[in-house]
Amino acid sequence: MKRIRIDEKYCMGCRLCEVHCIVQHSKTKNILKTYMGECSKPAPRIFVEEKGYVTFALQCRHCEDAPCLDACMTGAMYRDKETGAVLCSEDKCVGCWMCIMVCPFGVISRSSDKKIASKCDLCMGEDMPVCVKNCPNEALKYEDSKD
Amino acid sequence: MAKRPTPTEFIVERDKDRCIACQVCVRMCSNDVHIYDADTNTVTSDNSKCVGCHFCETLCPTDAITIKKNESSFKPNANWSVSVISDITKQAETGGVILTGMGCDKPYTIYWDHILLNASQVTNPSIDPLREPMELRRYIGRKPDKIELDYNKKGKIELKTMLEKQLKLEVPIMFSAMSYGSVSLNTCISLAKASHELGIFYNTGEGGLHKSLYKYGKNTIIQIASGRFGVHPEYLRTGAAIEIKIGQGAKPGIGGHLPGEKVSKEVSEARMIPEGTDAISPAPHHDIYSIEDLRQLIHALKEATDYEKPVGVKIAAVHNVVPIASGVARAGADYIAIDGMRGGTGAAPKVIRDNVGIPIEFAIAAVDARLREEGIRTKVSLIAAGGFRSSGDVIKAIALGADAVYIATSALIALGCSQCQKCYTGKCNWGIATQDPYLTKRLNPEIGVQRLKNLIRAWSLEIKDMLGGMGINSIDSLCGNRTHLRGIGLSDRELEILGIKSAGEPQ
Amino acid sequence: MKTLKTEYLIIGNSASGAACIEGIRKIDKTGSITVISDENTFNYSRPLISYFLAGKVKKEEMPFRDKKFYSKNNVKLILGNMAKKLDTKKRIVCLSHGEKNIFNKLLIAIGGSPIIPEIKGSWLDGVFAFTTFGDVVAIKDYIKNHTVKRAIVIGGGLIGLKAVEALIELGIKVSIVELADRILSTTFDTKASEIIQDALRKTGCNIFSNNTVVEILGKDNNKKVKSVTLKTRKQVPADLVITAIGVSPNIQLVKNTSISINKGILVDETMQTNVKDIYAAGDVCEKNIPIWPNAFKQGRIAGENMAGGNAVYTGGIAMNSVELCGIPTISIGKTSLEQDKYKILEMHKKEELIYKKIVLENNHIVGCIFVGNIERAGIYTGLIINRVDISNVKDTLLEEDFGILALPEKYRKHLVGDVGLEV
Amino acid sequence: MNRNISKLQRIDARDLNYRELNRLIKDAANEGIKNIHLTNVNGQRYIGTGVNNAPKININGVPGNDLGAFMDGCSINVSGNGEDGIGNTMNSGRIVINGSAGDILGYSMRGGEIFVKGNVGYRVGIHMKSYKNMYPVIIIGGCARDFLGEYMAGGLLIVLGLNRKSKNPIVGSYCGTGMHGGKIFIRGNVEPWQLGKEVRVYEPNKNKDDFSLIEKYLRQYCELFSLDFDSIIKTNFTKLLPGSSRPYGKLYAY
Amino acid sequence: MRHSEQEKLISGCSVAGIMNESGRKISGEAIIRSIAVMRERSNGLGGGFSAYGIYPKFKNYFAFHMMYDDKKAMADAEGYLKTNYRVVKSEEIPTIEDKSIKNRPLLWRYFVELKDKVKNLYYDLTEEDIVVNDVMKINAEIEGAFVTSSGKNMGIFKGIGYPEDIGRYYKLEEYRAYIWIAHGRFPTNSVGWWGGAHPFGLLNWSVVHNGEISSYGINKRYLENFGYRCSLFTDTEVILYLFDLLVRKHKLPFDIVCKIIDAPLWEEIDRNGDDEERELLKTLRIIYSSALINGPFSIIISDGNIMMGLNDRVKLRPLVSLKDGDTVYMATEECAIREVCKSKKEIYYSKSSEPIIGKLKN
Repeated sequence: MKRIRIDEKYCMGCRLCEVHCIVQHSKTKNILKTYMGECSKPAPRIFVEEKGYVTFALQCRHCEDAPCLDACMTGAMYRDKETGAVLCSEDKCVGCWMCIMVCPFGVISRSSDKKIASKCDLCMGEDMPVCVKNCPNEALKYEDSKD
Repeated sequence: MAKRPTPTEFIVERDKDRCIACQVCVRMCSNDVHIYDADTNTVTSDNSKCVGCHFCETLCPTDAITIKKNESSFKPNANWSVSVISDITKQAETGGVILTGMGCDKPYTIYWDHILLNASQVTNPSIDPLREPMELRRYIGRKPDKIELDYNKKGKIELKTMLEKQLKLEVPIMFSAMSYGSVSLNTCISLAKASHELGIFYNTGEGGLHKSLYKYGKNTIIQIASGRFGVHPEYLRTGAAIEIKIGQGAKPGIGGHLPGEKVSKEVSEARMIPEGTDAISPAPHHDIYSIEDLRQLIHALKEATDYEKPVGVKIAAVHNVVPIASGVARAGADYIAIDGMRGGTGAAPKVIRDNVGIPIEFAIAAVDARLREEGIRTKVSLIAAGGFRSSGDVIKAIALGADAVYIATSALIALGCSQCQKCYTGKCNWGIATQDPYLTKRLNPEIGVQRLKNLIRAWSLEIKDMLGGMGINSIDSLCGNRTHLRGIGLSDRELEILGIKSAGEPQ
Repeated sequence: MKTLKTEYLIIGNSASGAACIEGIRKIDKTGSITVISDENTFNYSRPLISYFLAGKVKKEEMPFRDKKFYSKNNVKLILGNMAKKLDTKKRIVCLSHGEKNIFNKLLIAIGGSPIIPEIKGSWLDGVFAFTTFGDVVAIKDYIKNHTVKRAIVIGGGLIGLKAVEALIELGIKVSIVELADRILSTTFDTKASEIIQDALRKTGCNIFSNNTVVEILGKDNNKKVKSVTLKTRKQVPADLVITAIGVSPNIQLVKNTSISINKGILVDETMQTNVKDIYAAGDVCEKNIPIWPNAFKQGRIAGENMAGGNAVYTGGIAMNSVELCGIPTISIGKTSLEQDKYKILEMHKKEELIYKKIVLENNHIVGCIFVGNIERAGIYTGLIINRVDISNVKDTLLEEDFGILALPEKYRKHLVGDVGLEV
Repeated sequence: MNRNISKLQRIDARDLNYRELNRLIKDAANEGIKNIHLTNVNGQRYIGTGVNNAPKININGVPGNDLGAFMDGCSINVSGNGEDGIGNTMNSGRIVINGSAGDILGYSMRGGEIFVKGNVGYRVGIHMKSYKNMYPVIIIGGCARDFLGEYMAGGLLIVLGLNRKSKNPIVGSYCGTGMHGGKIFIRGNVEPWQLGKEVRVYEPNKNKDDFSLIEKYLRQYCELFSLDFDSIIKTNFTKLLPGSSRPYGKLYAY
Repeated sequence: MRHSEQEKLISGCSVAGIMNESGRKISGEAIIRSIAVMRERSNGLGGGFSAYGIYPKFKNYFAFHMMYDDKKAMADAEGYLKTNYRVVKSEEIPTIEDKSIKNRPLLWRYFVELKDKVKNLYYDLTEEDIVVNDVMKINAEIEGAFVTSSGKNMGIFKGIGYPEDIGRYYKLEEYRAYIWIAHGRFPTNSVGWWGGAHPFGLLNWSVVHNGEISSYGINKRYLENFGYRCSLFTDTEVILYLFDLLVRKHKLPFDIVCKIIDAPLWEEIDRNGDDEERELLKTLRIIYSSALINGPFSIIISDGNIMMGLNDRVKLRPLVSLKDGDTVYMATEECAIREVCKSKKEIYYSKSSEPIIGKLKN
């Protein structure tokens, strides 16, 4: 199963991943429209952290033993059978934020309209998550995980 | 003293209709050109800080940025150009030497562009390198004039010649000296690993050897320069060859200062000097003031390494390069690397870079000719360096007489360098000529290695194509084979020095 | 009389029960599983009842596992049937309908029952508990069929407040009666409580703190609720009364068996009771913190162990996430301790209704409160659960950009170094 | 284990060229011989270079240039004078010259000690540098010529000026020019014209650290050459330090 | 075999000199041994010796040592010589048979005196001036002929090879001289030209040089002002001509000449407390700025009376010396002296710009 590997050493902190994540999860998937046209652009599902010269972009790790899955009382958070990815079903989420509370990575956030949880979906449907595809320094890689 | 404004060199053009204020440019510019205003959610620029490295342009996700040369300037004046006036202004303010980075950019004739290659027609078949063998392997090192054979009791031939240590190059291209310190460790790792995978060599410059690079020792030419940085027994043992650096094409005759702020912990360990102190390379080696002193150092190094490694000498292409090269050969060097005036540098006084030395084309042609005349060309290998831009330049240099070439600037361009010439500031946005950890990580060696390998692969393919066209299937047959070269637009004198005929002249 | 034999018997079909199925199936793909539930719905998310009440969630959206869940996991589901008797020696559970179930491994996950205060008039129509789907369906019906303009919620804890919020959503004016000096007194500190109180008051909600209901008064032949009398003798009119003062473990089934109990069932760290092969999970257990994630996790651990695994429950901490009046809040661990041995870090932006508090004990975080801004709160949960020494980052804990990067490198690498979480 | 350790090997260097001589030295060292005694040395270069196992090498005669170049750990004792380039880029070990030595002694030396009883020539101690626990030390009993300690980046240089005629300056001109690290101690005074632009003059004796630093090496030196430490240390020393670790920081325009 | 004009050939080297100040003569054996020790410093492409006091029978005649590429060159040169000079003796310079010595030119020597009519013709020139002009002319204009030395009671013996081989080739152990100067050459290229070896000679001057003269271009043009023709393709010849110009023509004492070619740094001059001396040094520098020799060098030069060793201004080349009684030794390396001088006396390490002088008594 493919997962995003973070190579902290080579993250430049440019946040292009963030930009592309936002665009990918927007209505139009058009960068200009997303930023300049759509009334509210989606929240990024990738978190670029920066401390001194170290930066890295973190998104859902799709944990094998995912606390968010346990915590989700509606079953909105589920594991995709095919890819093993932890996904959030927008229809089912009621915004109780249990998932936010238990995710040790802090990579689930409230959606831009604050109604439901928003998290990395590995850009389902794309060959490669857009953060990985657009990382100019290959600090993110989409690789088969060890297991 | 108050800074007097000089025209900004570049203008950052930002297409307001495309700028999404994502601030990638703001975050990525080490020169603080881009400024984000949170109140208006807009990004503006301070053009005066732009060095024209184009990093922001490359990253901008909406192509909203274009970096343009500022055409507005003082009144046009053929003599007093903007750069001349700017330099004078800077010097009037600081009393300092004008520094620059990378190779000479003055519009001197590039002789490579005045040399044409041959191809077979009718009388001699050209070769299709895709399907037929095409050899690019070269050996660098001292070679005897003749082989010594013996016959054993059974009458079987036995080889008596003990060939001295040679460097085996799968492609006659190597990465020229760039020190760790002047370039980042990731640059060094890229060069080292690529060399390892390509079966060629890279050169440490005077940067010593970082512990993570020891594993590439078999593909490393270690350099000994005047500052002797990082030179210790382990260093000498690790390299495949030792190169005494006498001069550098970009700055013949002068030394260098790696400023203390670039001497990070890691750099300090590789160079074996305390962190944060200047690394000063004197102009000369203080143990070499004459040719016999060079011989002394060559043999000291051979003695120190039990005669197990080739010892080469790198000199800058200067007016007297011919006798100097001859002397170097006689002093016992196993190879001579000649660096032409268009060779790069991390930092050099601009006046030196742009006015001292001669182009590699003349140097390599003249030296090869003289060594042949003196009957010592076969003993020593010649490596040409200094501004090789393409496989075309490479193959012409080899035809003029080089055994192999050193490339550095083109390797850096492969790694991202855009020739902004600001290496000496240590703020290289591409993560190449910097030790700032925020910047160095921008060069991911995994990408770097691949790009370098791609470059060399591409050039190799082209060289094979050109060789095939000439009906040659081994680079051995091209080395020094000037019959395949013709000059165009050159004076008789230039043709004579290059040792080639004019276009239109038959064999 | 039917007698069924099953490898795994699970009594209870809420978080622990469902998680137990997943736990078992993680290891044992084939062993027979039977689930018994006294409720008629095949599963639903208990915390969702307030959303259902408010009409935000439809009935069919209540389940947290879809219908295929049981068939896919090859589970026999017995609904509307209650476990009446447990014979721990023979390993038999008798159901209210008379069936007997012989099991090899048993999980008791029958949760808790609402604590109904002994108040005069609590038998009146219009007085409800707020624990099960049934409760909410009943409340909904009641509202539909009666004119309900004012409601009293007894108990200003989280469940009570979720009820309050649902009622407000339905346009009902709500009063809260709380025994303590403020609402949410067990989960929040004063400041956080006040933020929520202020917000509730703005919506027209009355809060009677330091107060209790001493009597519920009726009308229409004393059948339906009319008003309540508070401790302070104040009369508060109400068309609906909801009691939400907590739950207590359902230990009826195990009373008089060899299973050790106190207030709840006693279990070890593998979730096993003192009787081999009999497990318990969720609110039925002693000293459990009655929250969904804990119940779920316990259920899964019990399931894994029942199937021969060796999972360990390291203990849950109190944590709650709830959005009230549009203000998201999260509280984790010890939050309202003011003794000397704790160091308190606070950030309060009054205008923005943002409040953050971190409680430290010997360079470890033991609790936090987030009100208004809850982004990345889970990082702190992780630090609490993993008992990470944060002495080096103490000063940055409340900074805007505090993140994984700020954490001790070892912990960071532990979290991020590999794909996924290996805690 | 190795029975050779205490064994002394004598090598007559007469009519041997340097390569032959050094091969013999290296072979002996590789066998584990710890004491090598060379006689009739006259002009053979690179003695001690590339020699393993750090033997003691005693030299009778005049060893040629680059004595102990790149040397690592050997201990060399020269009965008389040495020539140019002694201890070139030396890593560790000790070279003792009982006479005088030529130019460029200790160039770029990173560790070890060079003790010269007599005078030394031009450009001694150029670009010496210390690194971590490697600390190069040169002590000169007599006088030094111009460019002493040029570009010095670390380590310790001591010039004693013993048996000096008053008209001979203890050091030549441009002493410490380009110096950006390390310490030079000169027994006696130096005039401003003798010094490079980049050095500053200090009085050392008040500083206890200086005294103990000098003492540490000078005692060894005195013991080697049977000199009286107390009478030598009595004279005032001049201490030279670099004015800046960035001597050329202001050389360039922005 | 000579190389194109304008090119100076660079060489590194070893030098050695032995002089007996009392005029007592020494066999060439010593100097051969002395220079041989420093074999590492040469590369077999040049060695040579000058010897003073070797032709006592002909001490009043100019001794022309000549090299010819071929018989024609010899005929041309002899024809030219005979027009101006009376040749009292001409002979082939004796050598041993040695196959290892390559590209041997024809080696001849002539003992000559100027014809009176020539002296009269150039009445405003000294005999020496005329000789200098003729040497210049032969070297520059007669194809294949080269004047190796042209002094009295002295001669230069040089060629391509290691110096000790060249010495043996010329059988120098059979000569006896009170001054011997030797050179081992390490040219940066192989000019198979014997004339390129050191010493270079003119009249009684002979000089050996180790180093490279960076000021060569201006020294050469300066000398050309005074009629010297630098045709030997070596930077060393300018040293020779400068001494000839300054000592013989400008009549300057040796120590003053040293202050010209090795002028003190302005800093030193400015520091000089002696007003007169400072003015002298300043004037010398101003007038003779083009005669300053820059770049690394150590030389040994002699005119038959004095043997002087000299270093450049910042002592970029090695030179040591030793005086044992009335014998003066100079060499690049101490070992060269120790090889032939058994005295335990201390070696003297030259300072920059400091002339080391051996002087013939009376």
